[in-house]
Amino acid sequence: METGVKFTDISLGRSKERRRDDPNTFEYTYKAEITNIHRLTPKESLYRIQILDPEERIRFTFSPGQFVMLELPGIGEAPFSISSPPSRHGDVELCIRSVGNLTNFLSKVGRGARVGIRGPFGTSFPTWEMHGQNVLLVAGGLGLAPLRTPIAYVQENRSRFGDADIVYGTKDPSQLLFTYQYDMWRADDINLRLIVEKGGPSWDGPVGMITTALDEILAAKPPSYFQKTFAIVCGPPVMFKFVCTMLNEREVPMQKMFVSLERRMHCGMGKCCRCNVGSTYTCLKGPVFDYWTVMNLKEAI
Amino acid sequence: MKKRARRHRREEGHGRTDMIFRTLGKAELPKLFGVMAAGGKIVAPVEAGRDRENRPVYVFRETARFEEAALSYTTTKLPAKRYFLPYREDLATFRIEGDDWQKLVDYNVDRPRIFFGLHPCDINALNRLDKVLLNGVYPMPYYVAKRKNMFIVGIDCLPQPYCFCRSMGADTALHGFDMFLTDLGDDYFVEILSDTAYNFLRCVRTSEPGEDDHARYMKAVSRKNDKFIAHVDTTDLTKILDMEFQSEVWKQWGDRCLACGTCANVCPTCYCYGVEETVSVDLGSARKTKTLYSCNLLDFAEVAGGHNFRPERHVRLKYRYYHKHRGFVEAYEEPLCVGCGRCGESCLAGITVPEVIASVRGEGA
Amino acid sequence: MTDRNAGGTFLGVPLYRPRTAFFELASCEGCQLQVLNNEATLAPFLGLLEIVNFREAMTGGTDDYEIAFVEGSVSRKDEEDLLKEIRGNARVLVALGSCACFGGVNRLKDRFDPDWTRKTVYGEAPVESGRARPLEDLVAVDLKIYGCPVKKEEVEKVVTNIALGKAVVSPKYPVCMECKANENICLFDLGEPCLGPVTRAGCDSWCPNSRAGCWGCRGPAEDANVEQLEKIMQEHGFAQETILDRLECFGGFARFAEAFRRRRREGAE
Amino acid sequence: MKVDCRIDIRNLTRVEGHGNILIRIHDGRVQEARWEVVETPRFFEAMLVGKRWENVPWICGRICGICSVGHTLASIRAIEHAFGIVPSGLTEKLRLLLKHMETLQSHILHLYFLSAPDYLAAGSVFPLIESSPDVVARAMRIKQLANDLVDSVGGRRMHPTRTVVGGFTMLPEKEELVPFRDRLKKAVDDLLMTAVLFGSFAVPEFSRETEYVSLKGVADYPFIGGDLVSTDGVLRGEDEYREMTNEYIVPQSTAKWARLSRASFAVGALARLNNNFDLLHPLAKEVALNFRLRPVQHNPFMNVTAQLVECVHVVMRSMDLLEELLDGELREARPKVSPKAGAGVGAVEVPRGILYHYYEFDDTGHVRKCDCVIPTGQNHANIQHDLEELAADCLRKGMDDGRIELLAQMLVRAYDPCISCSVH
Ligand SMILES: Cc1cc2nc3c(=O)[nH]c(=O)nc-3n(C[C@H](O)[C@H](O)[C@H](O)COP(=O)(O)OP(=O)(O)OC[C@H]3O[C@@H](n4cnc5c(N)ncnc54)[C@H](O)[C@@H]3O)c2cc1C
Ligand code: SF4
Ligand code: SF4
Ligand code: SF4
Repeated sequence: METGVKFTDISLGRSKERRRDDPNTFEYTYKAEITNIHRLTPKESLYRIQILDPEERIRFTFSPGQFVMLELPGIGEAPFSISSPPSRHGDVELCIRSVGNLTNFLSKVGRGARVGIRGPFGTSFPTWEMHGQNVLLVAGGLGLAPLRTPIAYVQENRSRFGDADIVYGTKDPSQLLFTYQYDMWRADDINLRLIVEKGGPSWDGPVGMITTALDEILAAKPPSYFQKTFAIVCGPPVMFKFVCTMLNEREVPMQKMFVSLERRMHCGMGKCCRCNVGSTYTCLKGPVFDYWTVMNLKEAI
Repeated sequence: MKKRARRHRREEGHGRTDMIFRTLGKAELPKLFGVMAAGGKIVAPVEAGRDRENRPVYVFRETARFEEAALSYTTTKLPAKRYFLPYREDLATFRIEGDDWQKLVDYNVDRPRIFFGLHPCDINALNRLDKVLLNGVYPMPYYVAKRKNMFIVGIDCLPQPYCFCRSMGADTALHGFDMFLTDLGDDYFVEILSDTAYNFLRCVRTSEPGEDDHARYMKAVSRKNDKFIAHVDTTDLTKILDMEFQSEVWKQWGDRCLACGTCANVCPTCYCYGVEETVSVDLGSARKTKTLYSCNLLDFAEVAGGHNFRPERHVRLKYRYYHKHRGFVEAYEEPLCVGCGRCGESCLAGITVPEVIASVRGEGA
Repeated sequence: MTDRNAGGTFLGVPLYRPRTAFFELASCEGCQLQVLNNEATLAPFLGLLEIVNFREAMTGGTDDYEIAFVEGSVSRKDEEDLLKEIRGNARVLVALGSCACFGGVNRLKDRFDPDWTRKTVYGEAPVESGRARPLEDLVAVDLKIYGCPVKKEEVEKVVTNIALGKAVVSPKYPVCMECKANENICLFDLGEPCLGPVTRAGCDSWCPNSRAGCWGCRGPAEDANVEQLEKIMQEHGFAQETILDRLECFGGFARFAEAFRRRRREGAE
Repeated sequence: MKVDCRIDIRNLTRVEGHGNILIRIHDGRVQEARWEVVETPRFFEAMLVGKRWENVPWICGRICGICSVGHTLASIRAIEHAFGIVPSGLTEKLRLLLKHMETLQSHILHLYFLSAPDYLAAGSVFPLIESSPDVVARAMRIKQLANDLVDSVGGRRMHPTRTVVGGFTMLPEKEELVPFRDRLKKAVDDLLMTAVLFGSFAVPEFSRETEYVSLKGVADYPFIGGDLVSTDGVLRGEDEYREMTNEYIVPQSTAKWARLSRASFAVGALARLNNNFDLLHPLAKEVALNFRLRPVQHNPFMNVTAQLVECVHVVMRSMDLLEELLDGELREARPKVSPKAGAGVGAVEVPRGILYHYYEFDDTGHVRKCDCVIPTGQNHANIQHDLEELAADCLRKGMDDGRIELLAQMLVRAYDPCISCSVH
């Protein structure tokens, strides 16, 4: 008769197939390489990151709006929205602003640097539900980064959408991101409206708050536009409030308005609780929320 | 009581799932302990010292001596947390090799441990943690590995003035243990949930409980029920918490709170954490360390650039109640609180769950 | 000086290996000693810095440095001048230890009239002495390493982070957090006073680990609820004097200690 | 013959605290040889007035970072004398063990980090890390042993947390102490190797008749408490320390000076050894004799050698102490302290010599008067006189400026002065 307590080993071996409920996925990091760095502004760069293992690269898929955890050993790990089209597998672009440990260090690494990525995590924009509808994308500052994915989707599937409008505002012209892409977007019949809070000598566009630009766009739309429109809003918390209120007043359905929330995160998998809003995990139930949900979240905006 | 015991099946584990009952003479217990000690490391409640009023201070600690196990203990100051949710734990280590690196993951468990004498609240705490950390889409392997290597001997207890486990539905443990002992005077009434437990018991003398044992058991249980002093009214609590989100009472509690994090650290169900990565002084290795955190701490929700989503004490304190008594209830139909009363006992500012909730309900603290 | 890390990189990013100087003003020089006190890691630690000035440990020194670690409080004119000179030379000025950060125990003498203080120790001899002041009373301080003494592990982390370009931050939460993680029996349960609930963590609850209450050498945690702790200490039966003793011991809580004295004075009237 | 020479060293390096050396030789005469102490006073003796007894060891330990253990113990001893508390045998053993480890760590720091570079023609120990890694590793090993043991017994290596009036807040676990057996054994080998290294150094030949003051050992080489003795034959009780120190103020120093039978006297390792040679552990004695070090030795440079001898002694004695601790029970109740009016002295031999703390308390245990006499303070006058003599000696021998400058520095360093501590 045996009377000992047996050891239970939970590691499931070296299976290549990783399910989310396989506990060994928890700290599983795809080893990846920074294949290119494109400096957008003094503070923001676009990093192209490719998973090294070709098989893993094929398996890595994501939806617009999702994020990955990017890690540099000993430096830190943090969440970043994927900023590239979902049609590319295992090869993501992240637009990153230098603000802290990891992001500052990233601004110093070069092409070829080895990083780790986990994910993708979180909810996404329901792009396929948006077919046949108008899309209105409102971005403030760095908020354009996550929107670049749905923009690419619209570009790739332009015929499936009605009006496509982007309203994008920053503090000043030097902070505008992805300026080199604006012509291409316009060429794909996407209406891009830029506005800056403070102009400069080289700026001849409009100056003001993003709500001003949005107001102008909305004023030009027929009443039938609003019910048939999906809106995605991304940017600093103060912006949400005003923009969402405006859209709400024009009766854009609450379930068709999406925001992407940003909170502190340490795991991305609903464990560390740092991202909770009220008691909802931003990493699991978000970062993409519809406006109805956000309204019902205590302390969301 | 009897009915629920027969009906429930063990959710986790292997072997037998039906509950088997035995009685065990008290004189046999040291022997059982000895048999177990021979089969693994035992963690038991132990007296660590005396407080200023000469009351014993209990802790969970490894011991191989039966005499050291204080089985009629009240409540330990700290839960057995370090054995399933260590305060500090490396999630990964890295070897730095030139410009490249290797990530090494270890779940930090090498052998099973026998927990001898957990109270129902602490067993329920594990069951509730299981919902987040073991089940669901992203199991937390560091926890899972430790949890799966816990052999648990539960033991009944007498409610202390600060215990409100009954209000939290945590006064009895239905599953999540291997064996449970209830004091019947000269004997223990033993519930057996695993074959391992069953095998251990075969090394000592036990007997089939008779009708009078059942009667004694039920008397013991009702004696316990009469002893509760602290209560929390949970009727409609999730809604009330929502309605009272802006209530002034939160401010009053916030003024008292020291934002010290003690409540979360002594709580058997608080699992929030922070992660920090550090590089060794010789730059040859790095580690990713998880540290249990507390939502009451100033920078819990602070992000890079300095924006803090909860800069005020009362807002953070409120959040702790929201997570435990609203969000978790909505997700899992029970609160993330087992009513052990530890946080209230340890809080220097005297902030206790029954008082806070009563005040939110407008019942004046 | 070892040149081990000269030109070194971490994950391809060049390390910052600053020319470093150590200075001491009025202090016990313990914090400087602590810097050398971790024998196991001393060699790699020294490899992260290029030490060009460290009077206590080396001969020869220069004004050409980037980082200056300054220990001690300032109370004399010549110290004031030296400090300003250091500030002028250094890109980064680090206050090392409680004396530099808060004035330290040296401040306790300022409870008295300076004339009385001088006479008590030196009689009629002409000895100059002003109030004991923290560095930041006189010059801008870029970084503070708290503690009396500083914790070597923390100094190592600071220096490693400087080399890597990572931010240097101290915990914002109080010592209780670490004390609980170390599973100590709370001093209040043992009937001993403790400033752990309001003192900035980072020492890994050094004193409570030894069953000795915290004296607040690291100064207040951010968002420290000192008033509440004062109430709690009174409820636990500690004399007002006990609370004051701890608040004023290392200078970090000077603001609170002064308020406490004021309240006590007003209460007495 | 040396005609003109001017040495002006501001802020002497590789010593604790701030001091200046000034030597002026003109027309073949030593016009001036001065040891100046410019350190800022912190006024510990004033700041303690009015403080309750509980604060005192905690604050007084901060007089010095290097010998914080010694200050804390002297302070505790003075308070215990004032209140009439007698510590238990276990407490005394643990305190002595702490003391030994402080002596070891401080002496090793001085031998290898501060003193050796002079003999190896290096500016500091740092280049030696690369050039003689095994020597540095040996120094580190011994120092770390001493520091780790202080951590285990005192709570931390600097400003100990567990030492309080009456005893200890907490005692180490036996399991924690066991590994020190082997480490102490290893340290003996390391010290014998150290002796070989220092045996290869040419100690400057210089000698000046001096009175040496220390504790007087009875059964063992003395470290904590007991009578006070001098090589000139003065013998006093611990509480008569004032008659042994006779402090006075001089303009060239913010530290007070001291004197006894002559114009100055010396304290420290050499003084202890000169007064208690027969009480050294046999192995330590053997090492001393190998260096031809026997009482009464009047060469101040030999203080460094005496430190080395003491290292051997404290390690050997610590091995005995450790065995005694492991044999007995490591448990004791912390006595309740009831303050009362009175005065007490605590005399402790710290690495640099004999240290006295004296307090007067009122009946509620508040300090009415405080006096601390620091070893380096007692040495300053002697350093001054040595320096004068050394300058004259160098002049006679016709040394060049560089050599005089080096010897002057080495002389001061040989005392291992703790200047900020002496000013306090
Ligand atoms: C869903 C999501 C998507 C994001 N997408 C982008 C993006 O596309 N581009 C971009 O530049 N930034 C993005 N951020 C913000 C980005 O995560 C922070 O700027 C980043 O964490 C800063 O890390 P750090 O180490 O440089 O800063 P530190 O201040 O050194 O932060 C230390 C740690 O705190 C946590 N933390 C601090 N701030 C944040 C924060 N704002 N959000 C989450 N965790 C934080 C992280 O775990 C981080 O590693 C996103 C955040 C979230 C939650
Ligand atoms: S509620 Fe109490 S224990 Fe919790 S953080 Fe506040 S003061 Fe500390
Ligand atoms: S001992 Fe001090 S630091 Fe530790 S929990 Fe108690 S009050 Fe906090
Ligand atoms: S516990 Fe308090 S007094 Fe002790 S080291 Fe830490 S901060 Fe300083």
